[in-house]
Parts: sequence; C-alpha cells; structure tokens
Amino acid sequence: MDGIHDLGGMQGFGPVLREANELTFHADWEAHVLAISEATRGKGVMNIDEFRHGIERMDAAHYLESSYYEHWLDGISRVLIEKGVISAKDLEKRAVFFEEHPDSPATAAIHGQLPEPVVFERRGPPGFRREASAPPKFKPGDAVVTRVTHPRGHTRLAQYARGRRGVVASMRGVYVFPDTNAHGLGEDPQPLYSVAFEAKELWGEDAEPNQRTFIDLWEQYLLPA
Amino acid sequence: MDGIHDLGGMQGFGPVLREANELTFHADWEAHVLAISEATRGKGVMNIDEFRHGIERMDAAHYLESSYYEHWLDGISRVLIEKGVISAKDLEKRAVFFEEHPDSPATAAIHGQLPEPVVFERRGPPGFRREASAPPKFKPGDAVVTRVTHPRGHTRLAQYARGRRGVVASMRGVYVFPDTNAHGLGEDPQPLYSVAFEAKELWGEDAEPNQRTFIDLWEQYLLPA
Amino acid sequence: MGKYHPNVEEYVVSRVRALESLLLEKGLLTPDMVDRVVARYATDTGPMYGARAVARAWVNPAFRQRLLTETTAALAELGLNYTELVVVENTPAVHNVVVCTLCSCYPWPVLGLPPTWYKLPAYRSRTVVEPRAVLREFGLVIGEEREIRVWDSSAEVRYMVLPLAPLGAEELSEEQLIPLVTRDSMIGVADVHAPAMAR
Amino acid sequence: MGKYHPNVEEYVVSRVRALESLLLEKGLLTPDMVDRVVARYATDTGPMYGARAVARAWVNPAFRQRLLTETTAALAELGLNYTELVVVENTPAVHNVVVCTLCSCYPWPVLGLPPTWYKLPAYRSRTVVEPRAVLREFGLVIGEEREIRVWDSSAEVRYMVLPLAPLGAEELSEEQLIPLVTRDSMIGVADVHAPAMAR
Repeated sequence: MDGIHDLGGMQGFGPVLREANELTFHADWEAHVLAISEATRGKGVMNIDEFRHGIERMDAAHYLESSYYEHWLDGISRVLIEKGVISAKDLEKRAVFFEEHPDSPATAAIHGQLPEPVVFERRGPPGFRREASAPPKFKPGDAVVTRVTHPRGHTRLAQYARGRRGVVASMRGVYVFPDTNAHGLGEDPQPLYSVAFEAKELWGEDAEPNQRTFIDLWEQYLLPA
Repeated sequence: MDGIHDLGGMQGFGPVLREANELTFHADWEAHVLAISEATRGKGVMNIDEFRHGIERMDAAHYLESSYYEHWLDGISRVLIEKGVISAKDLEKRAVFFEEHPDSPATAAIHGQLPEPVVFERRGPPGFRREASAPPKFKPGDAVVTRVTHPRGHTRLAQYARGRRGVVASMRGVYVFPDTNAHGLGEDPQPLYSVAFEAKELWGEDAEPNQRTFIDLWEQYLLPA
Repeated sequence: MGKYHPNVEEYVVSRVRALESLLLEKGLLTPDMVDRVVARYATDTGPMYGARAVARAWVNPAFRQRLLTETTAALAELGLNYTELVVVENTPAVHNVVVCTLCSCYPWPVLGLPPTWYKLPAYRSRTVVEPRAVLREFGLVIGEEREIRVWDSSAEVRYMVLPLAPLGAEELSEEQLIPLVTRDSMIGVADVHAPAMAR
Repeated sequence: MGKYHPNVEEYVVSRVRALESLLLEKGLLTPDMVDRVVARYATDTGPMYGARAVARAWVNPAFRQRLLTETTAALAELGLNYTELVVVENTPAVHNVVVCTLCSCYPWPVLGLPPTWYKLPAYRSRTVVEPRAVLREFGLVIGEEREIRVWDSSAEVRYMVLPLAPLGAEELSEEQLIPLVTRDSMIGVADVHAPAMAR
C-alpha cells in the first residue's frame, strides 16, 4: 500500500536528531510490547508480513507522532482484532480499567486462574527461506526494471524504487513473498535479489553524485530491462 | 519537493468525513488569516508559489493534523520570516502577549500610531498568464511522457504523475513557472497543457476501470513520448 | 491540535493576532482591509454564480455552448469577472470530478468557500486513485460503463462541473432551477435532483 | 502523543497492559515469557557480537574473508547462530550505510537494540536520497570521489558494515580493538577512530 510508512525520499522531517548517551530502552512498557510481539509471532498467531501490514495501516499522523514500539502495539492490536483473537471492545474496556488502575499489573484484570499455555501447530515451516521450486529468472549482472504498481495491500517494493532500472548484484535465496503472505494468500516463495540502482536513476538530476542504492527485491517485482 | 502535501494516491486516511450542514467559516480567526493572505500576496510581498512552498515545508505531522487556514498561517509566517519582513523572535513574543491577553485585538500590542499603508511597486505584471515567447512544443493529441524528477524545491508535478505516459488534451495558455518563481529564480513563462492519463498508466493493474485523470502540466515537465 | 498545541484555538488565535499586529505595524495591512475581508467572508454567497451559470446553461443552449468554450465571456454575462475557469460537462457517458491533490485549489469566485472535506487528506489522496469508491461514499454510484474524468487542479486553472440536468428540468425556469444546483454537484461528488427527488 | 493521547505514557501503558492481560487470559502469553523478555532486553548487550566480528576481521584476514562470504559460519565461530546477515565492507573507494525506509529493520543479534534515530522518519526518509548530507550531520564527510552504497533493508536480509580499521590498528589486539568498534560505525554513520583520536 502507498502508506505513510513508505518514507524513502520524503522531505519535511528536518535533521536527524540524536540523544546523547541514549538509553536503548526507554521504559518498561517497551519490553512488554516486545514480549507480546514475540509471543504472537513466535506462536504463529500472525506472521511478520501481517504484523508489518498492521502497522502500515495506522492513521498517518499518529504514525509520524508515535514511537517504534507504539507502532508495534498499534499494529499487533489491529491484526489480533481482525483475526478475532481479541475483540476491540474487550481491549478498550481493559485499557479503561488500567487507566483507572495505573499501578496494577496486567494480571489484575484477570478473574480466576491463568489457563495452560496454548500450544500452536505451526502452519508451514519456520523462518523465511524456502526451497526453490523453479530456477531463478535473473542472475548477477542482469539489467532489470522494477514494476510500476500501486497495490492497495502490503508490498515491500517502495514507491521510490518503482519503474526504475537497476542491475542484479546477487541472489539472496528463495524467500516467502510478503505481498501474498500478509493477506493469507499463501507463501508463494520466490527468488530474492539484491538490485543496485544508480542514484540518478532513482532521484533524477538532483541526486547526490557517486551513489548507488542496493535494495532486496522479490522476483515478481522485476522485469527484464 | 517530495513533501507530505503531495497526497495523490496515499492511503491511510480513512473515509471522507463530512459535517452535516457545514458552516464554510468556522471561526473569526480564519477570516483574519484570509485578510493577511490577501494583503501579503496582493501587495507583492510574496507570490503564490512562494506561499505554497511555505506551506509544503511544514512539519509533516503538523500538516496532517492542522486545518487549511492553519496551513496558510504557518506558510505565510515562514515566508515572511525568510524574507526578513518580520522576525521569528518578534512573532513569538507577540504570540506570547496574545496568549496572555486572549481578549485583546491585534492593535493592542502596537505602541503609537499605525503608519501610512505601504505602497508596493509590483514586480512584473499581475496574474499568472504571460505572453508567449516561443511556439508551444506540443499540440492536442500529442503523446507525452512526464519527467522523472525529485526536485528538492517547489514543483507542481505530483509524484504520482512522474514518468507517466499521457496525451495532450488542450493548451491552456502561457503561465508563470512555479518551480522557478517559488525560489526567486524568475517567472520563466511557458505553455501549460491539460494532459490526460489513463488510470492504469498511473496506478497499474489495481486501478479502477474506465477512468482518466487530467492534470495541468507546464511544458518543462513533459517530453515527447 | 496534537503535540504542537493542545488547545488549537488558543494557539492559533494568538499567532494570527501576533502576525496581524506585526503587519499592521509595518503598514502592510490596515484595519480597514481586515474588516473588509471579514465582512466579505462572513456573508459568503456560496455557489451563487456557479448555480446560475449551470441553470442558465440548462435552459439556454447558446449560453451552454459559451460557458463551455468561451467561459470568461459567459461568466461576464452573469456579472462575474473571472478568467481562470474551465467548465467540464457531465454526459450520460462521462462523469467529472474535481480535486487538488497538492493543496486545495478551488474555484472560489463561482462556488464560494470550499467545504472542509475538500481540503482534508482523505479526499485529496483518494479521489485520483479510487474516484468510484469516494463517490460511493457521497451516495453517488457511477457504473463502470461511464467514464470518470478526474481533474487534478495542479496549476492556476480552476475547474467546475456542469452537471446533468435533473429529470423534468425542461419544465422549470432558470430561477426555479438555481436552488437545485448544489455546490457538491459542481465539484462532481453529487448529481442534481429534481425537486420531488431532492434529498 | 498528539491528538491521539495528550499523555503518551498513560495512554500507551494502559493499552499495553490491556493487551497483555487479554493474551495472558487466553494462554497466548505467560508471565514467565514476559519476565524473560524484560530481563533479556534490560541487559541488552549492545553491539557485542558485531564489534567482536569486526575486530577479529581486522586482525585475522582469513576470518575477514569468511565474515564477508560465509557470514553465518563466521558468526557461529563467535558463538552466534544468525543466518540472515550480510556484511558489507568499507574500502578507501566505497563507504556503506544501512537504512530501512519501509519500517526499521535492523540486525538486532549483532548490534543489540536499535537507536531511536534509526527508527525516526528523518533518518529513514533522507538516507536513501541524500546520504552525504545525512552523514555530514553525523560528523562524517565522504568525498565525492568515494562511492556511497546505501543498503535499504526491504526484506529479511540484514546488513552490517565492516568499517575501515583505524590508524594504528595493526599494533592492537582483537580485545583492544573491540571497544573502539561503535554501533554507529557498523550502521555506517561513523568511522572507527584510533584510541588517541576517539571522540
């Protein structure tokens, strides 16, 4: 989708601001979001592409104003609601409870005993790499051009890299295809290539000199040039 | 510039929300912003392209969260400061004064008499149309392709319309060129064309059927296809 | 709104006054100019000229032709001096809709002040890429056999839609038709309905 | 922040607890899992593996070769099981820098938790289009004669930069070099400096 997450080349954000001696962890709740993320993804409740697409659909202003871990919280909640794992109403009710009981731990809202941990059957193999089912269409050195598409759903072909000519630098292996995997349409594994683009090809005459950008692109994003 | 203002095709904003029986004017300050806009533009303090470029450089999240007239206020203030007409410090000081005196009129912060109205010498002719200095390069029916550019400054060639093939529908006349006029680089008047693009050319296979988009484009944005 | 100012009114109003006072002080603005603009917009006439132009075009084929091809002259007949308008006509085969993706360009002299939705990101972003979906939200269903033409006002030209006349329009006079012609129909997000069907 | 919740901490914390409690109740999460993750990240080791890999590559040409071409095997020698890393080497002719424009992909196992700036819009938007300008803000000036390669981590592959060894590195041991290798140098936004020059 052409969402606010697709930031490559966008102007208007000012300088890169850094904190001196930054703590990588800012607050306890960030670790809890990580635990929730590991639990839901590790158990196969959602895959990484569903997770990313959950984040991409945040309200655009909210996305720009909120932190990385809040993106995760928002995205995970959205997908869990869509999958019927939790309900939006329950989540809202619980949030109100914890606003009213700010010092209570997460277990305070639970009546009765915690259940036995749910054991999930993994759907399909773990990880992102798969066996090749067909020979790759491209090899290092091949000239390619990326497709011009504006899919309404998830994609990892950034807007700045669409309809651009590049050269295959290497083949990374065969990987699950995000554009289908984010939408329950199967893994459709296919070769992933590192493709090199000249800055002038991406950005036109205003590009910085002597620069190339390397992007990992699935075979379906590419056509022979 | 590739800023947040360039919204064509962007997803993530939800449905078009309308107010029932909307008042076109919501608050008195909106009319005052209009007056300020007419005064600064009408007197030649800034041209329309400088004004638009002032708005485009707003912080992206602020842009999305604020209203049309607040965009104007922000953009006009930015350009007036850049041109040295007012200083950022004076503006901030006055704003603090009016925060502390919310019921005072604008004249309350002024000591002494108001000066005689400043009479400006217009730089160049009024309006946006100019005399042709060369014959137009294209005529209705010509196939054209828009340039692939990512200018860091002002442009009216939207990102969704770059590198796309279209057909000249009509010639609108010769107009001041925004890309130079926004940056004090002269008017560079040139032919403006209405160019028709098939939706599939703009958006790929996911486009809605039987749709064309007509965009007004300056000659310099176009190449023969 | 937002992190920039928890209270939008207070923040904005103080900044408007601050800027206004600085410009008054420099003679770039006069209290009289402010009063004139405030009065003009407080009494915004809405789509008065647009509605009259459309109604006259429906009853007068010669005016219709001028409105489409010599627009500035046609508007002058209505007493309006406006040189940048292009009028695009709806037909059984074509529906037109106007947007400005880069800012919020709008034909103020013919349609009055723009509605808020026209200026918000949802309308500006979606109308070029999914006009049929947007129009459906406005209650307007355009079949696939009818072409949609989207006009993205990227330059100083401004667009107004000449809607299809409603059923029974031929029985009505220009003055009777004017109140039927809504602002939305001239942006292209609504049809014009006959009195009995008007919603 | 912003209009969504004037007090970010209160809003977010209550939502995190709400989600956590629902998942605990359904057996999808256990208190034990939460404790483990909290403990693990509270004691984040930072760029420990990355720094050791770089230092060893500088003192051991054979390891360097393996790190670049058989990366998973080279990391296993350091006791790290990580199959998705690609190491790109800086040379006098080439400087590499890593970004993720679409989200914030980052090689956590080798570099630890990502810094906030890496995840913010300014770094993500600008690094692909004006890397030299961004690097200058980090105090790193790359001359035009040196190619910049930007690696946009759009898939599951993760990138780490092998920086140039600092002046005098050949006098130092792997253990002495490790503390010189900063996280930022392995993202590609800094050089590694010799002890006397370290800032």
